[in-house]
Amino acid sequence: MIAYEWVVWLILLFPLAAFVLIGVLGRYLPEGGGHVAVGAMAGSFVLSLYVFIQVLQQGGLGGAFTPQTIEGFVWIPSLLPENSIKISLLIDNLSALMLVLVSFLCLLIFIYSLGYMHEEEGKPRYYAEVSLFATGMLGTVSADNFLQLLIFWEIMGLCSYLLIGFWDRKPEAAAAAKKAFLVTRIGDVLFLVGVLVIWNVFATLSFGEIQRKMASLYPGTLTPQLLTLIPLLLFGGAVGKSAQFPLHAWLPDAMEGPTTVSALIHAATMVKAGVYLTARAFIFLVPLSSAVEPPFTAILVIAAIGGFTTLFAATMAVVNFDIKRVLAFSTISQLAYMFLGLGAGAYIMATDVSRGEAVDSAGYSAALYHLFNHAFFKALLFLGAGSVIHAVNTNDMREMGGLSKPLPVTSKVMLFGALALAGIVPFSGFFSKGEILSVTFDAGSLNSGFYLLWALGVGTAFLTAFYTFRLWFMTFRGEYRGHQHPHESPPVMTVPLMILAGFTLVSGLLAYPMQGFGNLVFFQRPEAAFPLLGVPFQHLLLEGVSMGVAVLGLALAWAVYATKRVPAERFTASRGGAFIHRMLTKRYWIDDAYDAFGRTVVYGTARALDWFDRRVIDGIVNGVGRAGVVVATGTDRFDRQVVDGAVNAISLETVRTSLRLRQRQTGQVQSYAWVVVLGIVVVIALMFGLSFLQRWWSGLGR
Amino acid sequence: MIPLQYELLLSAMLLCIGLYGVLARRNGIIVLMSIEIILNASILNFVAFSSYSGDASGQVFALLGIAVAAAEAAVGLAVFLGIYQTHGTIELDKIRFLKW
Amino acid sequence: MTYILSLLILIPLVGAVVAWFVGTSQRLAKLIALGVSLIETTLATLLLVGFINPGWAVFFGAPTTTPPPTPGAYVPLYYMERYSGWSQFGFNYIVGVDGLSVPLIWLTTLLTTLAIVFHWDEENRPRAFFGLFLFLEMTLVGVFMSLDLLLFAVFWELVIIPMFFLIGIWGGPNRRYAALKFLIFTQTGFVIMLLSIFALYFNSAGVNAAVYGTNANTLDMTAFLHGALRHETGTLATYLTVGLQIPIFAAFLVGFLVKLPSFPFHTWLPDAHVEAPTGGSVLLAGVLLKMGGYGIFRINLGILPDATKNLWWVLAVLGTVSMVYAAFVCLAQVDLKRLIAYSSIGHMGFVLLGASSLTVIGVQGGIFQLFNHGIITAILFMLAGSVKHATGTRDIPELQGLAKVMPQFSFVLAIGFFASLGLPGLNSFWSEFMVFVGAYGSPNLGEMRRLIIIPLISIVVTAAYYVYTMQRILFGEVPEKLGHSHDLLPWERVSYVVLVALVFLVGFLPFLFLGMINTYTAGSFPWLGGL
Amino acid sequence: MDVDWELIAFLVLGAFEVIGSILVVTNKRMVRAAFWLAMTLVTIGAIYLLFLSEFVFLIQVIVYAGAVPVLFVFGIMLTRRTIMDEAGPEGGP
Repeated sequence: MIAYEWVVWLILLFPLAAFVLIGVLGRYLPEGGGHVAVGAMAGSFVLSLYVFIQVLQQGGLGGAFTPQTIEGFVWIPSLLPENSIKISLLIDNLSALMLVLVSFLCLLIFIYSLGYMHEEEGKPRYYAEVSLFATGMLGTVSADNFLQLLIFWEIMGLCSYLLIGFWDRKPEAAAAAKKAFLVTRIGDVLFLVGVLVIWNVFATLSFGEIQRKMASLYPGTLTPQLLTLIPLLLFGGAVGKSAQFPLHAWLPDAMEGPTTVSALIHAATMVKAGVYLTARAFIFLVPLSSAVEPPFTAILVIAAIGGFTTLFAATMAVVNFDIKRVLAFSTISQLAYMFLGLGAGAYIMATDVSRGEAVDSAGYSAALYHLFNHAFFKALLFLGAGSVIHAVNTNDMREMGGLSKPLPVTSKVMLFGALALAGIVPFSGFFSKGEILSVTFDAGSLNSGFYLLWALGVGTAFLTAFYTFRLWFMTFRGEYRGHQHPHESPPVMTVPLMILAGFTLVSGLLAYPMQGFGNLVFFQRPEAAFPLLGVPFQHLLLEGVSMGVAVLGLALAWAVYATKRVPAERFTASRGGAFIHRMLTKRYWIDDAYDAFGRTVVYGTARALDWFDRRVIDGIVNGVGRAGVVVATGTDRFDRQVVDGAVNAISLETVRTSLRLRQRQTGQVQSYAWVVVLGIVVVIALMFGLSFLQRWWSGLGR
Repeated sequence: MIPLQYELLLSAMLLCIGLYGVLARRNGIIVLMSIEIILNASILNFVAFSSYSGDASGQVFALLGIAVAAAEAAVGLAVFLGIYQTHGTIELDKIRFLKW
Repeated sequence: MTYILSLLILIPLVGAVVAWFVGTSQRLAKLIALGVSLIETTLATLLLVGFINPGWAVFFGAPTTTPPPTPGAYVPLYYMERYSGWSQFGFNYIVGVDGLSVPLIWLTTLLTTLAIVFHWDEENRPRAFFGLFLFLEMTLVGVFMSLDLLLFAVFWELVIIPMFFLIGIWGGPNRRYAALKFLIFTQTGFVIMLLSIFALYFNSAGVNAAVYGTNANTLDMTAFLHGALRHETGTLATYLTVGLQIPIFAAFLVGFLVKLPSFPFHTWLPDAHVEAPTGGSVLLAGVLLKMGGYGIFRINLGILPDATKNLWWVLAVLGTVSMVYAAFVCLAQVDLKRLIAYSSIGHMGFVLLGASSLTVIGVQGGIFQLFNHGIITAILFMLAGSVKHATGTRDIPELQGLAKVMPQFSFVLAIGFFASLGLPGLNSFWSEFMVFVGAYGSPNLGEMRRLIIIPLISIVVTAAYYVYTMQRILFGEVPEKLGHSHDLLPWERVSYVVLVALVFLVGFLPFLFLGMINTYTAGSFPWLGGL
Repeated sequence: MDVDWELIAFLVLGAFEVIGSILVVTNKRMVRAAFWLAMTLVTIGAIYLLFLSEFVFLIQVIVYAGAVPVLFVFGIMLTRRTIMDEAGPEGGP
């Protein structure tokens, strides 16, 4: 139990309050309300740490903290209270860890922003939006049910949209923002369908309830197809948010936003939400009951998309000259590692469950471990890149070079980040990446497809080291090729960088005091992701391989970009090489294809339907109207000429007759009286005559 | 008992005399008087039939007829007075309101 | 204060007359109109508060749960006034409100007030203008309150009149065409609907006898509502037969679909909106369209449940087609107001889809969508009015970079657009989500429930056209001629603040309104399936 | 032979009646006509008595014989400048 559980609400409410405050009064606050945002975030961080420590204390290392739901109010009431949808927070090991991670990174990046955004216009907007974003991310990782997760997830999407389009005068920024929103929206719709299906199957959306009901509903209401479909739909959302193939196209363009935004949203936190969601989807992937057949197909799809995207994105990073885009592609690639790890881990765990064996959650832990590490070093790299851009006022690496002299701090911290990303021991990336790859290799013994994915992962490790150091060498080594006078950033920016650099070194080793990262994220059984110690020799060998290729990649980058002994032009000069280069620069033409699809198919459909609406439907309406007018004209003519003609004729004749009759009207009472008398006489005569006739007739008949 | 035929004959004679007055005389007041005679002829019929059939409702009708006749005479005279005041005459052949 | 309902009808009527005859100057007319509509809104708010939480009800007492004449039948939260039995042929004055009508009545009064505020600078014949607004308010409130078929029809018909004049006199250049089209469409729908009313009347004696013990034809809607309810719960054996219900259902549906409007009957809407003055558009989209949805829930589902069980697929198909079709058509629009008008058609498709699902949550979602769309579309049409006022054009290609020149406008626009595309955390998300949950969980669909993906396409396309529009309007460099566009006017700001606050409020605390809607749905339609 | 006095009375009264009414419609002098009218009305009242309808007789005498001729006289008086003259355009008596 968490003492003072309302504290957990405050973690969310601090940044929300900052958002409201800055949104309303930002113009009147110093630094556009930046200090307010930082203060709120610091509060959130402290409280998150408090919650995290409590979780650790009660769970202990390797022990179990009972997941705790903190009830809020009802959102959608229902006559059956258990069917109501509530807002409530879930605190378990994973969410507590994520809360700390997110609030810490947000805090650092907000502080960094104070320096980076100092000269920008529209600071209130910036700080309001990032505060809202922080609320969204904190809410996402602490949500108790899928609907709440979806809501905060979408709030993040909104903030991402707004922040990518922060420089609203740049048309590229507007286009990128639109692209980001729409592409992730496709994933969100899949996620939404997933939520619909879950609700209709389980009549609840809360993680714990679902897990409890799982075994009793299978295979009746919860058919095997549905069990496969649900995690795939959720993964669809994750694909959109984490920019995996085929919905990866938005992330590189999203670099149009401020660098801090790229660091925060598009590297450290929001894109991780997809991984987090997939981790939550483990309740479907690994049902923890041998009566339920795990959805191996869904697991394989997740792993395959992860494995494919990791190499796919890494290749595109190799040719890019925009310092931020290289990092963006690298982010996609690293996220794909996490999905690969989750997939492979889920496969192993699911097999264990179906065989009734003890569950080995190494893959799960490894993926989240990588998430943890990656958040630090990628944030570091982005912020370092921001510092560089701040100094040279360009994103293009061709106009940089030799910056290690004017930017000593930045270059050193970037080196730390690069080493971590490349996976060189003892930096953090090494531990988690190696772990993921060895788990994938292990899974190969269950399904040989994982060997292929492992090979892709190893190839990526090579490419990662290569492009990372390509970036570092191009930026900090050689001669300066730009025209500015670069200078080091102010301390408000460098201090967060140094803190992060420290973490890239430490966070990997953090697993040792905890006896394995698995103790932190704790899925079902505390299987340690226990780097390098006490593991089979095979694992050491595998990690050695992954580091070996990384060193190879580093060496190649050094050869090509630092010493220029192997000029890159030699590769691009050949025909095949030129084609590959072009293909990679064009990003496999996928963006073009999407654009073309949007322009022709979607917009074409829209135009066609618009035409249909205006011409056909409205045409029919107007045609009916016009036909009505024609009919009306016809009836009008008929009315005037035939009906009215008849009427007029009758009246004319009447007038003529009456004129004649009028002469008979003397106006004298007595002449009228004569007529009356005559009439009476006639009537009497008729009566008598008729009765006489009748009598006569009956007389005849008789 | 007086035979019914006699009574009917008397009534018919009165009717004819009254009718003559209505149709032939031009003086409005005389015409009104003639109408009174016609009315009396019909009232006579009511009374006679009532007496023959032993049913009192004929007398009731007779009373009603008398009342109407009196009222009619009053109204008629009033109308002629009005006409006289506007036109200065009650000669029926000079009055042509009915001519359109 | 048991006369609150009649008072709600009477006040705007009196106000209309007073504004018309006493409002000798523009200033006086609008002050009178504002005052009257504020009184009306206050009363409606008090009514609403009683429904949100019966403990908060002041002045009027808490709503009762069972209306007096029928013991046994559970009808949710209710205020009712009835004066019946004085007519030879079954006409009664019965007004009542429940969880379905209260949100709509409140919305009507609120939007009327805001529309009057928004037109604070109206110079063209202000007396008639503001008088017509109040008159329109009276008729709309009457429609949502009437529980007698004839009364309902009378108010339904009366609504057309002020709207016709608002479009026809204060409208844009092509206003005559638009007004006429509006009139003919709605009138045709009304006439078809009237046939059903007659049909119901001539078959009502049995129902009346069973419910109220009077063997005479009646137009009393409550007799039918109770009859249907008791028939469905099994306590009343004979009710209108299915063979009779189906044609009545169909004819009512045509009337409601025209008003809603749904796919094949929708073309009057864009024209009417493009030509109507802003306040007219606000009420047209915000409240008038809701009459169709209200009718579907009150009459088609409430009175004719057996036919609904047979013909739900008509609603489902039309709803789906409306959603997808309108979303695509929006993408191709150039005129901002036309775009918003088409988006209304799409959003009303949700109502149809929700009603067709025949699940409690879907129907709730449909009703909630009526309310939410009323708020959002009011914002959007006001925005279209503001941008026209400020820049002189509504054509999307001519607008650019407004985020720099008109920051407040841009802020409201973003909120309106995001709310309209169903962003979670804003009000419309809840209703759309519930509709989808209901539609997916609909017991009718069975294996076909995977078709839910078709209406879901519209979500993506909706997002696409809104985001695309924002990209074109808000972003980019400011063209020369837009450089001096003024931002929101003070009175416009008032309207926006209220509505935007409502968007957030309902988005964060949807249970405020869902509570009464849920009570209504679960109490009135116990035969619905789903979770 | 049994003399039917009723019949005789009826015949006498009928004769008076007919003659009186002929005088009414033919008389040029209107005042005289009015007096003859009064006479016929009284006579016809007597005939009612013969038919055993005394109440009708009473009313006839009161209303007709009393009031109506007076009314006529007043009418004549008001439409003629001189009461006794017959100044009709019919050309004198």
